[in-house]
Amino acid sequence: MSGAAAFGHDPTDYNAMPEAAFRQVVRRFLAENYPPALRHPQKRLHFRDSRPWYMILARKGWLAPGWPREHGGLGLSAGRQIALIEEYERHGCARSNDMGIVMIGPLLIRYGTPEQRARFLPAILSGEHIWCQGYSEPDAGSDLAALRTHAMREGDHYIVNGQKIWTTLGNDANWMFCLVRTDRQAKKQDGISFLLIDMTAPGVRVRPIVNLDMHDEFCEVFFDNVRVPAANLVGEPNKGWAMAKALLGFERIFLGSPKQSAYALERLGLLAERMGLAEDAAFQDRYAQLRLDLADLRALYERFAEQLRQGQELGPEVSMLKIWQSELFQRITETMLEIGGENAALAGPMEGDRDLNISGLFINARPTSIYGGTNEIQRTILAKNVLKLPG
Amino acid sequence: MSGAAAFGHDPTDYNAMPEAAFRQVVRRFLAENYPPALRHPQKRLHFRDSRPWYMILARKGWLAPGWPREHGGLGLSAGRQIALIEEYERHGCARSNDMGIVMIGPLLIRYGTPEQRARFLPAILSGEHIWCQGYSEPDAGSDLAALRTHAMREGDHYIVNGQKIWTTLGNDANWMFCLVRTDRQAKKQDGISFLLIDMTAPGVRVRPIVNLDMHDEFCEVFFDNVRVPAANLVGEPNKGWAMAKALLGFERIFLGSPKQSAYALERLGLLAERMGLAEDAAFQDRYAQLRLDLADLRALYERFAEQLRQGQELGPEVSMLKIWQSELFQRITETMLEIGGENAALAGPMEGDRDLNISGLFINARPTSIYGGTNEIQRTILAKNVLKLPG
Amino acid sequence: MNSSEDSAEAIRMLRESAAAIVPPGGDLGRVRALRFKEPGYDPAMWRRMAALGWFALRLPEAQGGAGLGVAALAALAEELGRGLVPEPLVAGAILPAALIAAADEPGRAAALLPALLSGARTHAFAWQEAAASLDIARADTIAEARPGGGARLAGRKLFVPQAAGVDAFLVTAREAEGISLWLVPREAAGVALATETMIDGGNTGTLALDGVVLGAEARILAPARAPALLARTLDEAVIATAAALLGLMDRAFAITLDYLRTRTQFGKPIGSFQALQHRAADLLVQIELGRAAIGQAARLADDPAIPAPARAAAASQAKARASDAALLVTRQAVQMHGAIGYTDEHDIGLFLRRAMVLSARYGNAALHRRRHAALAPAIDTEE
Amino acid sequence: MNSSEDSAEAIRMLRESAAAIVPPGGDLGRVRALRFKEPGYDPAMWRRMAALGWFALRLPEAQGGAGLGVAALAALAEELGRGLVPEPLVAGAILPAALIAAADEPGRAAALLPALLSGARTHAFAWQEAAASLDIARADTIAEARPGGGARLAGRKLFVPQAAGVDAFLVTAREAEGISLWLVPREAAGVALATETMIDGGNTGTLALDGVVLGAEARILAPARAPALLARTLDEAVIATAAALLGLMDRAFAITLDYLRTRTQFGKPIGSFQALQHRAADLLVQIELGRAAIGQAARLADDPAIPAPARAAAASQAKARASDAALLVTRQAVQMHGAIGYTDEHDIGLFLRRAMVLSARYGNAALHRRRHAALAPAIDTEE
Repeated sequence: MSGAAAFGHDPTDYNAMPEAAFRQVVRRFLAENYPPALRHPQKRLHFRDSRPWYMILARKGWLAPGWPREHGGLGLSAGRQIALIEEYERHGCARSNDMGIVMIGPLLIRYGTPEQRARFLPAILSGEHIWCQGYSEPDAGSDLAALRTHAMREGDHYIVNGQKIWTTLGNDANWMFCLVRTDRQAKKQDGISFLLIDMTAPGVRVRPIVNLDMHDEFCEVFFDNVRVPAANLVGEPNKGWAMAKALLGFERIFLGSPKQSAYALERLGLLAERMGLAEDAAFQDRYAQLRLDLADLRALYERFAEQLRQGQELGPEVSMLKIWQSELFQRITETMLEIGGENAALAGPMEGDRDLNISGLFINARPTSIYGGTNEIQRTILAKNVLKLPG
Repeated sequence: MSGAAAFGHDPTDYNAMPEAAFRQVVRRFLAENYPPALRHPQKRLHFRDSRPWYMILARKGWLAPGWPREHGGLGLSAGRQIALIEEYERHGCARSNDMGIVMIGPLLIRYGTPEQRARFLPAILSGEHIWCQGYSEPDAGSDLAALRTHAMREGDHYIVNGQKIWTTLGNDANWMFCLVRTDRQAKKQDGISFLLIDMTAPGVRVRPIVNLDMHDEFCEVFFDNVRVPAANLVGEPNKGWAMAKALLGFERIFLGSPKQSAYALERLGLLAERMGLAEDAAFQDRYAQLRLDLADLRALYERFAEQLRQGQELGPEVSMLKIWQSELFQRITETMLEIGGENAALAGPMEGDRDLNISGLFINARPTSIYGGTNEIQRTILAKNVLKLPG
Repeated sequence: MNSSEDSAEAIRMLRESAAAIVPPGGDLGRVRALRFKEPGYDPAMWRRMAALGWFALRLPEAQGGAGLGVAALAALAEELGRGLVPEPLVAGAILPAALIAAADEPGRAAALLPALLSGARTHAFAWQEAAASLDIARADTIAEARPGGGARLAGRKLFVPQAAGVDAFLVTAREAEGISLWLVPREAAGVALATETMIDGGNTGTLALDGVVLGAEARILAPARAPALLARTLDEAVIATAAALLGLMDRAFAITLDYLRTRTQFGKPIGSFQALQHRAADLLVQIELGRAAIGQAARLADDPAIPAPARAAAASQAKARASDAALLVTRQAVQMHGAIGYTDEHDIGLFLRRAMVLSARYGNAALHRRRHAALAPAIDTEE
Repeated sequence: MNSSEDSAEAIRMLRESAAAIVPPGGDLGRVRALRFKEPGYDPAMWRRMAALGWFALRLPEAQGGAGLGVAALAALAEELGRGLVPEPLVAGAILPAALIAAADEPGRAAALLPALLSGARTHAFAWQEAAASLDIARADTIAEARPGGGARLAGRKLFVPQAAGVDAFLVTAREAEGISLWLVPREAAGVALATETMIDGGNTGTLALDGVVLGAEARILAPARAPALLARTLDEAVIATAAALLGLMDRAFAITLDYLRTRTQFGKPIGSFQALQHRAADLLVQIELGRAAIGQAARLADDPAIPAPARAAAASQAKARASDAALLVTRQAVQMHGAIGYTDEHDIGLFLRRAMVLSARYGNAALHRRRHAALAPAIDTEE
C-alpha cells in the first residue's frame, strides 16, 4: 500500500452478492472510513479538500467501480454501481474529482491504444493525474457544433489554440480531455477530434470563474500555441464527437437523482419548525405537495434504475428525471425563501442553526437547470427524440 | 316610438356630465328596465332570448353608444363607453348580438358609401339586421393569411364559394360581414376583400357547432355559388384586411375585463363556505393569492382604461390583460374543482345551490384562452411587438 | 420469479383482451352514443366483460377467480381508461365482488357471487356520505339491530357511480360495535335512488334509506372485519381509478401529439413551435410520474409484507398525481387543439369530461395529498 | 389638476436627478466594489443624496422638505432600485426623517432633523423582533419608566438594514400605555450592535439593548400617537421597497432582453426561440402587474380620503406582487443567461441577490398576502 502503486485491489465479487448485503458492506465501509468533516458538503470540493477520500477509495481498490478488473476497476454491474452511488449519497459523501474515473478512463478502455491505457489508467488510480473535461466554449455551450478551439497538425504534434469555458474544477486538474476542431471545412460535429492535453504544458492558462455561490468551481482555460504530442489523440482524427457522445452513459441517471431534493426538503421541514410553521395548515399543504413531488421522482428514478439493472441502455427519456429533479429542487428552495423571511437573505446560515443556510441552498439550486444541458435543451430532446414532434 | 323607425334618440349629452352622474343614470335605467330573468346568464344568449334587451336599448336610443349622433348613435367618448360597459357588467347584463353595433356599423361609418350607410345603419338600429362576422376559416384561424373563401367578380355580382367557421351566433344572423379572397395571386393578407352577404341568399348554409358547454354558440357557414351584389363590397377590392384590422379598436380591452374572474372568485368563496372550508388555512392561502391576482388585474385594467380616457389608442400591450384574465379565470375554476370534490363533476349545479355550477364555470373558462386570438398568439405579440424580440 | 413471469404474461393477455373492447383505432362512437341517458353504459357490453372473466379478476381461484393482483387490475383499468369505456368495471364489479367474496359467512359469497360475476346483477359499494371524503368511518347511516340478527337501516349515501344501472347496494352503516356492511337490494322497501347526470354523460346516485328492513343474511361484514377490509378494497379502487386516468391521459396526449404533427399554421406544423414542444415535454413528465407512482402503488398493494399505512400512502400518491396530471393533460389537450378542441364533436373534449369525473372519484388530488401527509409519519424511513 | 401636473413634473425631475447616480449605461462597478464590506455603501454618495434634497422629500415645506407624496418617493425608489444603489435611502433617511419630523415635541424635530437631512448622522428605524413580521405591536422590548420622563430600555431588535453605517436608532418599546418610539444613539451605554452579511453584500444589524438609560428628550413618540404613525410610515417604506423591486426587475429584464436579442445558438438569436419568447412575455405581464399595483398603492397613500385599512391593503398588494415578480424575473434572468448568468462576474446575478434582500425586507410576498387577506373584510366593496 505504498510507493508508485498507491492503489489497492479488492478481490470480492460484489456482483455475486445480494444487493442488500452489498449495501451493508458499503455502509460499514463508509461508517469506518469516510472522513466525517467531509459529510454533506455544501459546495463542490476542490481536490485539496477531497483528496483524503479519493486516496481512501484508491487504497481500498474502489476508486473505479465501473472499470473492468483487468484495468484496476471493481467491475461492478450497472445495478451495483447505482447501489454504490446511492449509498454514497445517503451518507453525504463528497463527489471527488472523478472525471478521470467516469469519463476518460472508460473512453480510453474503449477507444484508447494499449500505450494510452498503460500510461493514463494507473495514473488515475493513483491520484497522480487529475482530469478535467474540455467541451464547452464561449459560443458553444449547448451547441457543440459551434466549437472553435483549433488543433493543427505539425509533424508529430498538434498545435492547439483557443479557449474552453465552464471547465469544472479545471484549477484542480493537471490533464484535460478536450474536443478540438481539426478540420475547419467539415460541417457541424464532423471535424472534431479528441485530444488529451497536459495542463502543465507551456501556453495553457487557467482562469477560475467565481460563481453566484462565490465558489471557483469552474474555469476558463486558454490555449496559446500549446504543443500536444499526436500520441495524445484518442481514436481517429475528426471522429471525436461520436466518441464523446458514446461516453454519455448510464451516469446520466444521476443528474436526476432525488438526492438534492430530498436534502432540501428535509431542510425545509427543519426551517418550518424553526419558523413555528410546522403545524401551519397552509405550510403543510405546500409541504405535502412537495413531498409527493419527491416521492414521484423517486418512483420514476427507480424505474430508470430498474432498466439499468436489467442491462438496458437509457434512452432520451432520462431527460425527464433531470428536468423534474432540478425544478423540484428549485421549488423547494423557493418555498424556503417564502417561509424564511429575512433569514433567507442572509449570506450565511441562520442564527442559531448553522445547518440552515437558506440562501446558499437557493443559490445552489439555480444552476441545476442550466448545467448538464439546460432544461430548455432537455425539453427539446423530449419533444423531438421521444415525442417525435417535427422541426 | 313605432313603425319603421323602432328606435329612439336620447338627446342628453352624457359626455358633458361627470362620470359618477352618468353611472348613476345608467344604474337607474338598468334597475328599471333590464329584464331580471336575463341577469348573469351562464351562456351567451341567442337573439331569440336577448331580443327584449336589444329592443329596450333601441327604443331608448342607447343601442349604439359609440356611433356619432348623425348616424343614430349616442356619440359617447371612449371613457364613457367604458363606464357604460362596466355598469352593464356590474348589473350582469347579457351581451346581445352586437356585431352590427361594434363592428360593421363603425366600419361602414368610416369606409362605407353613403348608400351603404343609408341602407344598413338604420336596419341595425331597428333590430331588422342581425350581423355575424365571417373571418375564421378551418385552416385560417390565427393565421388569416391562409384565407380561402373566394369571391369571383361576374358582372355586377360576386360569386362566393367557400366556408367560414367559428362564426359566433351565425345561426341568429341574417347578414354576415365577411373576408373573402378576390385575388388568388396576391400574397398573404393582400387580395382579401370585405363583403356584406345576405345570409338568406340561395347557396348559404349554416351548421351550428355544439361546444363543450353543449351550447350552439358557433357555426360553420358554407357558401355554394352565392351571388352577392358588387354594391355590397366595402372599400376598395383587395384592401379588406387593412380595414378589418383597423376595426380591432378599443374594445380589445374588454377581452381583459376582470368581470369573469371576479364572478368566478365570488363563486369560489361561496363554494368554500358550502364545503366547510371558508376557515381552512390552506384554502385561505390559495384564496388570498387568487384575490390579489384579481386585484392586480383590476389595477392593470384601470391603467389601460385611463389611457383610453386620455384619448390614447391601445397598443399591443393590451394582450397582457387578455392573457392574465383568461388564465386567472381558469385557475379560479381549477381551484373550484379542487375543493368541490365530486360536486365538480356534476353536469349541473350542486344540490341545494342552483347558482353553483362548478363544471359549467370550469368548462366556460376553457375557451377564454383560445378565442380572440389564442394566448399563444397573444404571447407572441407581446414578445415581438412589445419586447421586440427577433424572428 | 416464475410467478412474476406468470403475472407479466397474464397482464399482457389482459391488455390484449381489453383491446377487443377498446379498438386501437380509437373510435369513440359507442362511448358518445351512451352519454346523457341511463344507465350510462351498455348492458350487453357489461355482460361481455363479465364473460371475459374480468369481474373475477381479483378473486382467488377457489372462488372461481383468476387470482390476479392489483397490478393486473391496474393494467386492465388503464386500457379501459384509454378507451373511455363507460361500463363501471371497478365500481360495479371489482369492488363489490371483493367485498362479497370476503363475506363473514362463506355461504353468502357462494350464493351471491354467481349473479355478480355473470353480469346478471350489478352491485355497487355505497359508503360515501359527503363530497370529497374517503373516510369509511364517517357514516351517519344507522343500522338499528332487530331481533334475529337483522337491522333497520336509515341514512343517505352519495355519489354512487353509474348508479342508474345498479341492482343492489353494499351499504356501510354504523351499529353499536362499529361499521358494518349490508347488502341492500334496490327494490327493497324504503330504498329511494335519485340519479344526477355527470359532466361526462354518466350518472351518479344518491341513495336514501328510509327504515329499510333487512334480515341477518344481509349483513355481509360485521364490525370485526369490515373496516380493514373496506379500507383495503377501497384503496384498490383508488389505484385502479388512477390507472384509468393514466390510460385516459396517455390517449388524450397521443391524439394531441398527432394533431401537433399534422395541423399547420403559418406554413408549419404547429408541433414544430417550441413553446408547444416544451409544453408537450412537461405533459410527458407528468404522465410518466403518474405511471411510475401507479406502478409502485400496485406493486406495494400486491406485496403482503408491506404494512397497511405504506400501502395506503402509495395509493394516495398514485391517485394524487394521476388526478392532477390527467386534468392538466386533458386541459392542455383542449387548449392545443384550439377552437376545434372546444367543440363537442371533437373527441378530445370527451377525455377532459371523463378526467373531471375520475379525478374526483374516490378522492381528488387535494384529498389524497392530505391523506398522504396524514399517513406520512407512519411511512417515514431514514431516507 | 394643477397640483397633479406639478407633481408629475416633480417626479420627472426626481427621476432625472436619480439618473446622475444611476448612470443609464448601467455600469455597476461602484455597486460591486461596495459589496461584502462595511458599511456596505459609500458615505460620500450618501451625503450627495442628502445634498440633492432626497432625504427631505416627504417632509412638509415648513420643515424644509419638498412636500412631495408617496408617488414621488416610489418613483425615486424605482430609479435607485434600477441601479441597485446600495445606499439605504428609505431605511436610513426617508423612514427616520418621517418619524422624527412627526415627533410629539416639535422642538425635537427641529433639533434632530438638520444632521439627518444633511447626511451627517444616519438613522434607522429598529422595530422588528422576529423574522417575517410586520407587526409594530409585536415588541418585547421594554421601556421601563424612570423619574423625570426618561426610561431604561431592554430588548433586542433584528434585521436593521445596512446597520453598519447607522449612528442612531429609532427603537420601538413597550411601556405601560403601549408602544412608544425612542431615539437611541449607537454610542449609548448598553447598546451592542452585531452585523451580519446579506446575500447582496450589504449587511443587517441585530441591536441588543441591555438597560440603556435614556432621558425624556429621547422619547420621540408617546403611545398616544406612535402606533398609527409608525404603521403608516412603515407602509410607505413597504411601497417604496416594492418600487425599488420594480426598478430592479425592469432593469434585469432589459438586460436579459438584450442578451436574448444578441446571443446566438444553433445559428439564431436565442430570443427567436418561441419558448423563451413566451416566457419573456409572462415576465412582462408580471412586471406590469407590479407596476400597476404599485401605482395604485402610491395613489391611495397620497389620497387623504382613503381609509387606513384600504391604504394598507394596497401597500400589501403592491409588495406581494413586486416581491414575487422580482424573484421570478431575476431567477429567470439568470436561467436565460445560461452558464454565464451563474457567474459572479456577470451583472445579472447582482439583481437576483438584491431581489432576495428586498423581497424579504418589510415583509415578503407570503406575509403581504396574509396581511392583505386580513385587511380584506374592511376593504370589500360591492364590486
